[in-house]
Amino acid sequence: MAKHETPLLSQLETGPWPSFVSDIKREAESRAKNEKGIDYQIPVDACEDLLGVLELSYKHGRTHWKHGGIVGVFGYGGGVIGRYCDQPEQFPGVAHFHTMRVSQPAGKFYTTEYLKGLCDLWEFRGSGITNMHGSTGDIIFIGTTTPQLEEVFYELTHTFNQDLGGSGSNLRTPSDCVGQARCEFACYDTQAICHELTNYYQDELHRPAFPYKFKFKFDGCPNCCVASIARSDLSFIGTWRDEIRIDAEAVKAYVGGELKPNGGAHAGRDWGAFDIQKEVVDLCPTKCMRYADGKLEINNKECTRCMHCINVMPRALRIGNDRGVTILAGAKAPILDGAQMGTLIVPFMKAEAPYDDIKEKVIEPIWDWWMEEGKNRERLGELMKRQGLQRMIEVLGVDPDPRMVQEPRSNPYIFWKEDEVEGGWKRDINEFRKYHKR
Amino acid sequence: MAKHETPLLSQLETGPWPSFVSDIKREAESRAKNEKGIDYQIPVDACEDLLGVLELSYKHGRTHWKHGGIVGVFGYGGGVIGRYCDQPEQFPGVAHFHTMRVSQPAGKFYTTEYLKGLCDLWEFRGSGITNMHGSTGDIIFIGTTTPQLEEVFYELTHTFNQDLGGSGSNLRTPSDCVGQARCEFACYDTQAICHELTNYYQDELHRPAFPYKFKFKFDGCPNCCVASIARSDLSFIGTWRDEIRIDAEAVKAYVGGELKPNGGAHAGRDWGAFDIQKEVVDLCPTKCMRYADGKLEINNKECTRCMHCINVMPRALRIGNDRGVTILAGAKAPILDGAQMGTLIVPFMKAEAPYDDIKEKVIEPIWDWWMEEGKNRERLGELMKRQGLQRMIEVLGVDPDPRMVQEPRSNPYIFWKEDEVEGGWKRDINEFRKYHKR
Amino acid sequence: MAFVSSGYNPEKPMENRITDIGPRHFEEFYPPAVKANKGKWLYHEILEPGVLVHVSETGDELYTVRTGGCRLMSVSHIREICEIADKHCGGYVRFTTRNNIEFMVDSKDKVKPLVDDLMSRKQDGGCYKFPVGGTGAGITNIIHTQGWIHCHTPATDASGPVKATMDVLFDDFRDMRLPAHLRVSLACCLNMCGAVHCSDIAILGYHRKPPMLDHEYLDKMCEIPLAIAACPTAAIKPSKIKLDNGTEVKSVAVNEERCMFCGNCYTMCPSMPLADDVGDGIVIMAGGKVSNRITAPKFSKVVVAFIPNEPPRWPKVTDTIKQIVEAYAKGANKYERLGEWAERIGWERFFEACELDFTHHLIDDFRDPAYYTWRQTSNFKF
Amino acid sequence: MAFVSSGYNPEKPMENRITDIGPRHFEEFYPPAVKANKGKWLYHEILEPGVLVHVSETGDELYTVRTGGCRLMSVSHIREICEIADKHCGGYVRFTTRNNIEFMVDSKDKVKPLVDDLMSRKQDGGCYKFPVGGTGAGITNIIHTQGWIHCHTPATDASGPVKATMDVLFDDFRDMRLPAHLRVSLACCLNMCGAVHCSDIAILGYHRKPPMLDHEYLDKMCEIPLAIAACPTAAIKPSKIKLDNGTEVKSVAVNEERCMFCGNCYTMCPSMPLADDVGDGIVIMAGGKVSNRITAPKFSKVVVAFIPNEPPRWPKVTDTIKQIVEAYAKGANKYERLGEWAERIGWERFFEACELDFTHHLIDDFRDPAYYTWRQTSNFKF
Repeated sequence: MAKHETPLLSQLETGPWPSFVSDIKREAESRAKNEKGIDYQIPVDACEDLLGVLELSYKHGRTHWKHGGIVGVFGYGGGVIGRYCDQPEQFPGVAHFHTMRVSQPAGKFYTTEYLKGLCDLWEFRGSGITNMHGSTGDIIFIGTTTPQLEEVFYELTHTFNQDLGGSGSNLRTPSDCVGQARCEFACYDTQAICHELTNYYQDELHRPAFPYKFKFKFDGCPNCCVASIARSDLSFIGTWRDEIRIDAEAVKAYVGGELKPNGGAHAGRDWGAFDIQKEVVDLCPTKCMRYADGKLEINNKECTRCMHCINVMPRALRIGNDRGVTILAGAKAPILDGAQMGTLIVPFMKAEAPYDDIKEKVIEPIWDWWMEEGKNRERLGELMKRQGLQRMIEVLGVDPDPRMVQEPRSNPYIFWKEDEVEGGWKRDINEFRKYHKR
Repeated sequence: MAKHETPLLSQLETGPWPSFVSDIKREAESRAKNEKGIDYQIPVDACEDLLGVLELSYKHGRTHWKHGGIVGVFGYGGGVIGRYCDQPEQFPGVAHFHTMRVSQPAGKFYTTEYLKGLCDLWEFRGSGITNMHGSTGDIIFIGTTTPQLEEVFYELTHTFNQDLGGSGSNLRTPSDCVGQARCEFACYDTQAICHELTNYYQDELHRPAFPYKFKFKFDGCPNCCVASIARSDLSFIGTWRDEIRIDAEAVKAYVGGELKPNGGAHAGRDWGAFDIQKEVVDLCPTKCMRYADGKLEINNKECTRCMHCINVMPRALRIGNDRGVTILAGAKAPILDGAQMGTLIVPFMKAEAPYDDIKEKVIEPIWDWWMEEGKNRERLGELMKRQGLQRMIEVLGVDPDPRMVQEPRSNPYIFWKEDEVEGGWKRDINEFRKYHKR
Repeated sequence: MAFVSSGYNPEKPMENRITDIGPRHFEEFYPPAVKANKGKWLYHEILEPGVLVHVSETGDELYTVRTGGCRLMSVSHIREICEIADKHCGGYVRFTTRNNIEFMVDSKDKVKPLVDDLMSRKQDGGCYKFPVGGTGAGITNIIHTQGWIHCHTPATDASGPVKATMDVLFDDFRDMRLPAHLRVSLACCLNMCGAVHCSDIAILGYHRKPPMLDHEYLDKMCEIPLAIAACPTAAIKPSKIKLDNGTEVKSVAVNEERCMFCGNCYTMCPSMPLADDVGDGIVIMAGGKVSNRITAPKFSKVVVAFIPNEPPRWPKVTDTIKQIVEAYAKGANKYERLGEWAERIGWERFFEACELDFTHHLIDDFRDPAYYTWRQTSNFKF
Repeated sequence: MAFVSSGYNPEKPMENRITDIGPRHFEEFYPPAVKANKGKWLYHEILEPGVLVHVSETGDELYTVRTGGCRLMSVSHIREICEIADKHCGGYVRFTTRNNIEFMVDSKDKVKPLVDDLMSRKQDGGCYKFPVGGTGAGITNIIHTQGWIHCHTPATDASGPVKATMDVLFDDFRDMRLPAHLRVSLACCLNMCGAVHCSDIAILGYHRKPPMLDHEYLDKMCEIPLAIAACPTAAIKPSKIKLDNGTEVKSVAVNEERCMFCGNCYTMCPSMPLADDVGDGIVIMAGGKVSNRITAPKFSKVVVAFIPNEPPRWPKVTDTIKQIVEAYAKGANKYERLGEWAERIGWERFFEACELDFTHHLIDDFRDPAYYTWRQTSNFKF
């Protein structure tokens, strides 16, 4: 018997897609039954009250959660987000209901052994409700009380060799695409760099010292499956400088219909026979390809590595061998000042362990600048907008490169500096007036 | 014998392009000789001093002209621009050297009789130096003294039936392309509307009552030969709503090579045989054309009337019959706030005398708004930026139309108004707190 | 319940403390076939919706079965995932960026039993627990945020609209009939956790009423200068208020005309709540993408300025999305993303094709760059 | 000289005054063939560079011979134009928007004598008076402003650089070998009279030193609030200055770091001159257009941030322009405007092809929209 009536939520228990309502009810039931005889460290009816407060929101059309207070674990400034219900008498099981962020492994592969351990821990010391995973990438434990925070952290570190993730004005838990672990397009080892930088910058991740949040994301190729270009202050996108490798036989097999274009991604509709001219050559944004007499040629010099041809014919076309990353900076969601995509700041850099160039020539100079000049709650992208891409180029100590812009400025409002102008700016009006009367 | 040495300027008397230096010297010589015995009303050596002051600028790398004072003709606030030399002792012939703007005829056709009359007048009462024409379109008389302003104006109006043009914060002299007078692309009579609006709004043209300057320009078609879209506060661009007229025989003649593409504009290089697929169909921005079996088809519904196909094959393709204008607003050069192109505010309107709709539904509501709300020296485009395109739509009293935007907003920062939101904005915090504790 | 210590001693927090160890090393969690073939993958193929094979230079094959997941999941559900992974996959499993669950097997004969097992599992109400799909030119799981289940600033729920939308789009989760993949995302407020601003279709929670001012508590609960600084349009200024009881308190005043309801002030100051049952609702955006394929990444555009919250199933939202998806399926070329389609045909045609009204709210009026979204050419379609 | 009255009586300015009559009616000035065929033109053809024929529905033909004109011209020169028009064209002539002169005749046999006459006329130094050309896929006359000959705010001369540039580009005025027409414009300061901001190649006069402050006179000669308000970057504020003689005057102070040398303050206040022999010079912009053909109109982009003034012939300016024209001629497709070419090959290739340096000054840093010019994709060419 459910503790709260949930007539509105129950309408979300039909239809084909998995129902989160059914799932929470299942957990509520499991806790109520407690077949394993667990000594729950937070209220046993937490899930029932969670459904109850959500039903109330469905009725009121408004949330019933309040701002978090300052809660956390000793020595860390992030990883825990305080959360309180605004109807604690009605829903005591979720009156205090804090979130913990658990740093996910790069690539998000898991053993069941590990996952089951986390489940046991969170069932025991929390609500049993999670996000697999949160928007930034962490495993999210939803709902526990303040006294349990240190306990969960202690067990995570001691039993699971596992740390918390980031929150607040610090480095947020970096994340990556599946990469070379299971993708032929990956131009570098996204998991390796993601893990290395996460661990190398643990201090920045746990102890907020930045003006605002900061995100790294690692995309193995320009397909951008982790959306780094839209979501991270520093976006690492795999690329290559040499030639696309062509398997001429496989090209023939695509043209002949033996291989399905785009790995069979369009199999749900009859699009007609594959037409390499129309589907590959004509769609190339730089028109650097030619197909004639059964042979595909690529003018690699003019290629912008957009991935389309490779996506369409993965068995015939492969990424080049001289690989690295393109680095873009400053992406962010609309708050405060409108959304920004990442801006290209490094056309190419090798991405090999221990990543010294990336750390010392890119990340750390940028952090130094941002920590020095960034205002409170100013994202890197906003600082870039405020001080200009030129300033970023100075910070990086690189030469300006037309690859950093889509087009040169159309306004001629150039802010020359005094030392760039012959003779400087100091002039004598009286000297001028000798030649130019008032 | 020249009055001033001009070693620098003289270097501009070689090379193939007409030399303005040679031309001014010719005028200087003509005045010095005065074969017709003219009683010059300004200094006879004005042209010599003009060369002298220009030579000095070539030496100093700086202009020697000063701001104009307030000079003009009685009852007008524009049409005359005061100009004084900052070295009057050295160049007394151009010490006072004001510009007069003479309103050009629409289309800039002239009889020699009329031009010769103007020449006589300006030789007698001015420097004999002109611009044919100034940037806005007027005939520019360069260089006369204050006492001559009324005299020139009197002779212009009495002898030549000719008025001054605009300057200052008023309607500037409207201008137009050659239009139907000599162009098969013109979708309306640019000269007729240019002349009508110039005369209908004489008061606005002569008596500055606007926040800043205001320009009309009339382009007969989207080729925009008078650059209205870049240069005028209200840009009128000819267009049509029905179908491009196709002469199938002429299409064949282009394909067959009997007719030269683009009216022979590319004759200076061997571009190879005309390829209608490559040069017309494939370059169509909407891909609404098809050429097959010797026949050209246009899906006119998808055409954006960009003129390319018509430009390439003027004998085969002609503008439609249901013609009018697209109206764009707010173009301006960079000063102050960066350049603006005109923004589309009226997708289509008929342009037929007496142009009541254009006057009453477009021009006058916009002026009322701008005069009411525009700040000092704020161009229409800046007001549009400041108050938004929505406000312009309200001013015009039309429905918002996706044709007015290139794309919808990508930020969701919508400024809802209180009366658009159910229940308005007044709320009781205590009522809210009944359901949401602090 | 009795408090059970983990071993942590609150008196001596530094005793035996372990910190700064980061996440577990990824290699511990790689399935053997991944470990053996990492960096050697030659190509992949989608065998059927939800089932991929990756083939290595070594000749090894790795079969992946992708199933939809609720981002929000209970430990019971995770244990069931583990049970399946133990049974079929040697105890390994993976999650994707879009909250899908991937079960991997190393030979083709293991695929069907796995798929059958997954599709056979249903919740009490009849929903699939592990629907197989979300690959190729179809619709995969909706990235989303917390909504009313756990967030303090949302203007709508997250899991509810997502469930309702995925029910409506379920056939396209299970199929690959679209011109290209279509990414749907939801953010319950403008903070937009997740790349909602660059999605083919974005569902965005949005407030439409300026903050209420809890004057009596404002100065006690908030740092007024931070609340003022938080406003992107400088609509908030300090003020002094005389309460009903006659005492004068420091507070703020809001220029409501300049408010665009972003909620930043509320993030900084709990005494400025915005939420309202009829003020809040959903904005639909369309045409964004993050991939660099063919064209550069694009921001999503606002195509429906407001739809009221209609819990529990948000029918107007799901109808609108379905309309857009069907128009796209019908109109776009093969490989063309939704935004590329809209740009090719022109946004004036997009609104026609999707049968959506173009309203004045869709015209950008936020800051200088708004101007660049207006049409500055005579090229348009009647 | 003795004052000769026009009839105007300064004592009674309103006596017999005629005002508000506007320009002469265009129809008075139409050549007969224009009057007869207006609105009936069927098509046109360029017979040779500078010579067009327009053919009417009525069968009438109108031949136009286009010649370059200096926008700046003396009455002697205009009389010579009239003499030619009287001799060949029945007393009619036309000027174009780009300061060309058009002589029209109504039959083909009149063309050659007219062209021969025009090309035979030379100035004393050997320059053509009336070079025939400026049509089709070539370079026509340069739109320009006044410069040092008559303007108070210029940062360069106008007529001089135009003459020097047209001498260098003369072959392309006389020919039609380019991929499309190429429009060159010059503005001697940022006020940019003429559509310089939307030209294939723009020559722009530019200051690089902040205004000098003539404190002693500033308050007498200027309205200080207007000077302050004129600054687009809010770099000017009121100040009080103690002169050498000890008197304190009202004046202004300029935050030089925030000055981008637009000269707006000087336009409002003559006591703030900017002009400087080494500070002033020329910016080269490229890639703009006003036509809607194929693509929307485009703004020109800054491709060379500064070239010093080198009167009388500005060789670095003309060399740079020549370089751009030749690279364009070599690289662009038929019908492709310069800006369309740059966008197709990418601006990184444009700088290579034109052998121009890409400097930090070319990166936009003016206001919010600057951000949209930065590269927000991984798609670029090495």
